[in-house]
Amino acid sequence: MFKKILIANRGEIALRIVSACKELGIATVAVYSEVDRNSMHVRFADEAVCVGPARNYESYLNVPSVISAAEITNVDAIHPGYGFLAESAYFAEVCETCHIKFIGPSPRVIDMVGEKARSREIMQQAGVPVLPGTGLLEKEFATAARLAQSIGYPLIIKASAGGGGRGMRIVRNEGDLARAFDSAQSEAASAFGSSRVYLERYLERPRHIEFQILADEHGNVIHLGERECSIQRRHQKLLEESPSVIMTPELRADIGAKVVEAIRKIGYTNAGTVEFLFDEEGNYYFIEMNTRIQVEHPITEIVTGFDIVKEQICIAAGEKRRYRQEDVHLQGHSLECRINAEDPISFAPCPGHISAFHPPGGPGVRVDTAAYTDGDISPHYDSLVAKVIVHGRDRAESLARMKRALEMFVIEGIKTSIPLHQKILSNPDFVRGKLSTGFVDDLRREY
Amino acid sequence: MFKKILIANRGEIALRIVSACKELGIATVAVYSEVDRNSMHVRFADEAVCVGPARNYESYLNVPSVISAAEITNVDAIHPGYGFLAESAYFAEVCETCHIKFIGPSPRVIDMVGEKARSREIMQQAGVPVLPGTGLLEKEFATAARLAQSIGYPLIIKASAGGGGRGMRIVRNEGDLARAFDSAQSEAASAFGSSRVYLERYLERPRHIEFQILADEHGNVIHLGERECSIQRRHQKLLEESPSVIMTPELRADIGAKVVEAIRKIGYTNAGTVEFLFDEEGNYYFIEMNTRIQVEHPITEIVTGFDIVKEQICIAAGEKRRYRQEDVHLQGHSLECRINAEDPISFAPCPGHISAFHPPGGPGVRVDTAAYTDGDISPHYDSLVAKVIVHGRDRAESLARMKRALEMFVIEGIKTSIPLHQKILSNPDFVRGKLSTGFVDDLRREY
Amino acid sequence: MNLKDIKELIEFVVKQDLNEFDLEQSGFKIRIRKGLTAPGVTPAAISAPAVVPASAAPPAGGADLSRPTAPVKAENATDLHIIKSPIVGTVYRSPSPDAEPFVRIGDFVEKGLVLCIIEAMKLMNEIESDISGEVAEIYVESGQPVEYGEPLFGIRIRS
Amino acid sequence: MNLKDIKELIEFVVKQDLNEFDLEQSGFKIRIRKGLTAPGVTPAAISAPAVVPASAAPPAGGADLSRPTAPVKAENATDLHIIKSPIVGTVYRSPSPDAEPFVRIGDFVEKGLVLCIIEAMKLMNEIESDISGEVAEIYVESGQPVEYGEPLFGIRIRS
Repeated sequence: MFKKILIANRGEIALRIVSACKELGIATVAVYSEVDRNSMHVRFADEAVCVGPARNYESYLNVPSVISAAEITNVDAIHPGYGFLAESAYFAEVCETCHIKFIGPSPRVIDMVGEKARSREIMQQAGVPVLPGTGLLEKEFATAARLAQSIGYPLIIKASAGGGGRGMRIVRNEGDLARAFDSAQSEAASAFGSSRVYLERYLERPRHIEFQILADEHGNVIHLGERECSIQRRHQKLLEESPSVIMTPELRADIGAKVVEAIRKIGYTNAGTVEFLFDEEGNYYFIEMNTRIQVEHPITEIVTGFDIVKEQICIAAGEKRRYRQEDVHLQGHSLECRINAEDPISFAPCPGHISAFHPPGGPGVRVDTAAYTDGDISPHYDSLVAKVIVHGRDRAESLARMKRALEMFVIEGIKTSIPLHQKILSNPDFVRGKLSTGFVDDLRREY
Repeated sequence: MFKKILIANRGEIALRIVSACKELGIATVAVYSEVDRNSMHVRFADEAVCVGPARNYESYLNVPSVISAAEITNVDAIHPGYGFLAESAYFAEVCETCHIKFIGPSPRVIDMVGEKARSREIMQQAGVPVLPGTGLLEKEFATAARLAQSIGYPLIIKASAGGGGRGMRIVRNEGDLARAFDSAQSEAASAFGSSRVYLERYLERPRHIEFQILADEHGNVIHLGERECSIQRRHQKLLEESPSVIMTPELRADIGAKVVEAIRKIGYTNAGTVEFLFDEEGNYYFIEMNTRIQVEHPITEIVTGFDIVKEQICIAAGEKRRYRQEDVHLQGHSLECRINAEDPISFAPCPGHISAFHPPGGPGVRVDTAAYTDGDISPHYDSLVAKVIVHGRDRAESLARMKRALEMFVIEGIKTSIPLHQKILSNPDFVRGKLSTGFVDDLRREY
Repeated sequence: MNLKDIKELIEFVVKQDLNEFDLEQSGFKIRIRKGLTAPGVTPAAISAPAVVPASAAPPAGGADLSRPTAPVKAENATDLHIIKSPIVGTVYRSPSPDAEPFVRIGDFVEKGLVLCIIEAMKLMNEIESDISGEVAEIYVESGQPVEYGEPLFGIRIRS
Repeated sequence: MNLKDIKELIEFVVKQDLNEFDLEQSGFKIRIRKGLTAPGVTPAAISAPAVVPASAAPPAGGADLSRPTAPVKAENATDLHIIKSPIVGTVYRSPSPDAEPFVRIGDFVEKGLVLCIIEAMKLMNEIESDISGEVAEIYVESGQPVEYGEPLFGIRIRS
């Protein structure tokens, strides 16, 4: 087992990793930017190294700085958390070169999985449906028109180098294809310097459901069931639950088995998440895979009893994990609310000084946070203040408990998304489990 | 179901009951003494009534005041918590007279169970061993000597009206009996005005283990397994765990069945606890029964998934509970540390102003507390600051998690028992599960 | 707001003899505190939970005792002797529903005179004046629930 | 608000005998406290976690960077220009183990002169003086790990 781990992250996930290390008896090194000097992860780590000024690329994204910090503190391994360097194959490779274990899959696997066409192919071979779509298209509109026919409408045109919605066009019928194809290509060209696009079936109001995977370095792969993450806003998840109301034990076992097969085949190791969209008829399609710990991992921990971060560390240390798929049982129901520092109406981030902070406690409530009374939510980083996670014997108890917990969460000095979360939890569609990625937009339209 | 409940208590248990009511959609009325005006239970209850000045018998123990508060706020029921009026048959009776449901057993049952000789008899009839002992003895030394023979040594002489160790004598052999009997009687006479004493087998280093019971008003009785509470100091529990390392599924089922039978027979309703001493050979003896929620109830909630306070309320409302004994499964292991405001060396209570308070979070950690930053631990009440409860897949994980949680608990401004708890958790005997009610005294002798 | 405005506002606040003044308005926030800011008052935050209003409306049907009663409007009336409720219960200002009230504002009361009745647990408790003076303020109505320590009457001591 | 305005405002607040005054306005924030505001100030507590010493001794073998380095003893030396480490790494004060150090206390250095080397990721980074002056303080030793922003040298500027 490792003797010392450097945590290349900040905020609640850094503190989460500190907790896991403490429980495993592993010493920790925190890294921090100048503005994070008074952070909880710095306070509770055994050592701490300042790696640069506030801006990400000068500190938390600064590979030489982070690696140097690891070298001068003599750590055995680095846990990247989520975001920052977590899915950088380059960083994983530098770690390898420096003989520091990167807690995650190998650089080769990160690279492979990050390439969308490749991961689609892998999943398809394992029998997992993917959204009907095309390969990359240059100027050949005739080909596009022909392929569009087989995909069906509505479809979406996406820039291959895309991001942030640019170069994207939703096309609802054949007549609109030509114009949309042209404009998407020219927008992509001007935004990313490449006009290459691809077409994909567009789902109107899908559910977003993902499977949690654990794979040790000895070929033992299991899944820990699903998380429903349909409550999103601008592709940012706000509230997650496990299990999903639409999942049956049979469907879970079926999807799980396919995912496990695919994962085993590519030699994937450590924790990972396979994301799907579900349409209203219950058809599901693989969309992408994340090669890191997810923000919403606690709900899976709650219903399965697995400590995923401790698993990541044990797996990276080369331990042979003894669990089998039969050992995984989902107990009750779990919900997570991501409390952000933001205006609950405009959604604008709202950093600032926290004058009072008192998280809820009592039965079935877990809070993951690095915030504290008299601390600050820095404008330099994301606006997550705390994750409130509850456990109930069923979804109804989970819901009542979450409402109670949010009511008893004292945060003063900054605005938070708690009112929005409360609105979601009281919404009749939400209570009935009628969810989709359009849910939050619909809710906003109502008020 | 009740519409509104008055909580006749303060501190963490009052807040615990507020939480349960919120989850059940029941309005709450807090009562408070003048010094508790700024308490958390007042803040989070829907209504609050000041019932008197700081001294207990003028406020929290003031039956007319509490009942009046219930009447002017029109509540349906009163939850007494633990301590204060929780085991007062008189108070339960006044509630009955005023048509307010007392959340606990009937006054008749509280009375019956509170009478030691009677509850011994009930348990014996159900096949539960009790400590060999005598009835009350006056001056008849000859009888005492004869009975002592059959009890065996060591034995303990206890004053019938006793308390605080006065009138108590441990007798290790026959030769010492006469003198001890005399001195115990005269001490009892001067301390309590009654020289009546009784003899009981004395266990040198027993374990204290208790069973949690739930009984609805329709004859459905189950037990929720045991709690090991051997880590005590002056009969005050400091640290509890469930399950106990010495319990086997067979023994649990056996004791549980007997306890359930006894409980059903006497028409006991609501939650209750049956306490046992276990000697080093594994023999066990009933000692007493508590007719209220226990401080340490959370560890049972954690391993069984039952919300005991919600159960109490549902049962008192007359609901027919549908669970059966087969539905109770213990999952993993739970530990609780009672963090008191006290000097960790001298154990002297140490009330005061809390300048910083930040409870630990993360996986498997629950904190029940009514303390907060800038709040006070009042010298008028007990010194409990917070209960830290952890859940692990096994005892080892539980232990590591508790150590981690205590390390990450920020309490400034007052001294707490955290250092003592940390010492206990690191003690090799504790780690091996070698516990007894003498554990803490032994530990103190060592340093 | 420029400096002049701010100074004018402060002067006004001070002249009005206010102890606290807070204003928040689209991007503007001002906070003025005067006098002996008792530690218990300032650190609003968690430190004074009672200050925070009940999150929900008081449940229907019940008495609204949701928050400790304010220390009575007549804070400037420092010469008033306040008779507080020694028990929790329901106030009756007259011996029976259609009888005249025991006292009215302006009445002169002798020490020992009954001011009202508080019913608690079906018992009627007579509340007597512990001082002689003029009834200057009456803080309660018949049928109203009161908690321990809640002000009932303000008696102006004849000088 | 310029300095003059601020001073005027403070004077005014004091004259009005206020104990607290807060103002926040589009990117501007002022907070004035008078007198023994002990209670509000004291609860450093969680507010400054870094102040709390590491609970355990620094793990053996590793560099003791457990707490951010103190702002340097020479705090009175306000005339010193502090050269801080621009990167994380290991300091070497001489070009090779048995060579003379680049600089010693008392040396006069020109702007641009190499003061030490910091090794990071197997690369040797020369740290140059960004000012001319006399080396008055040396805060690091050869082989010592440094974090970002850690003081390396104090240069006294010749006047």
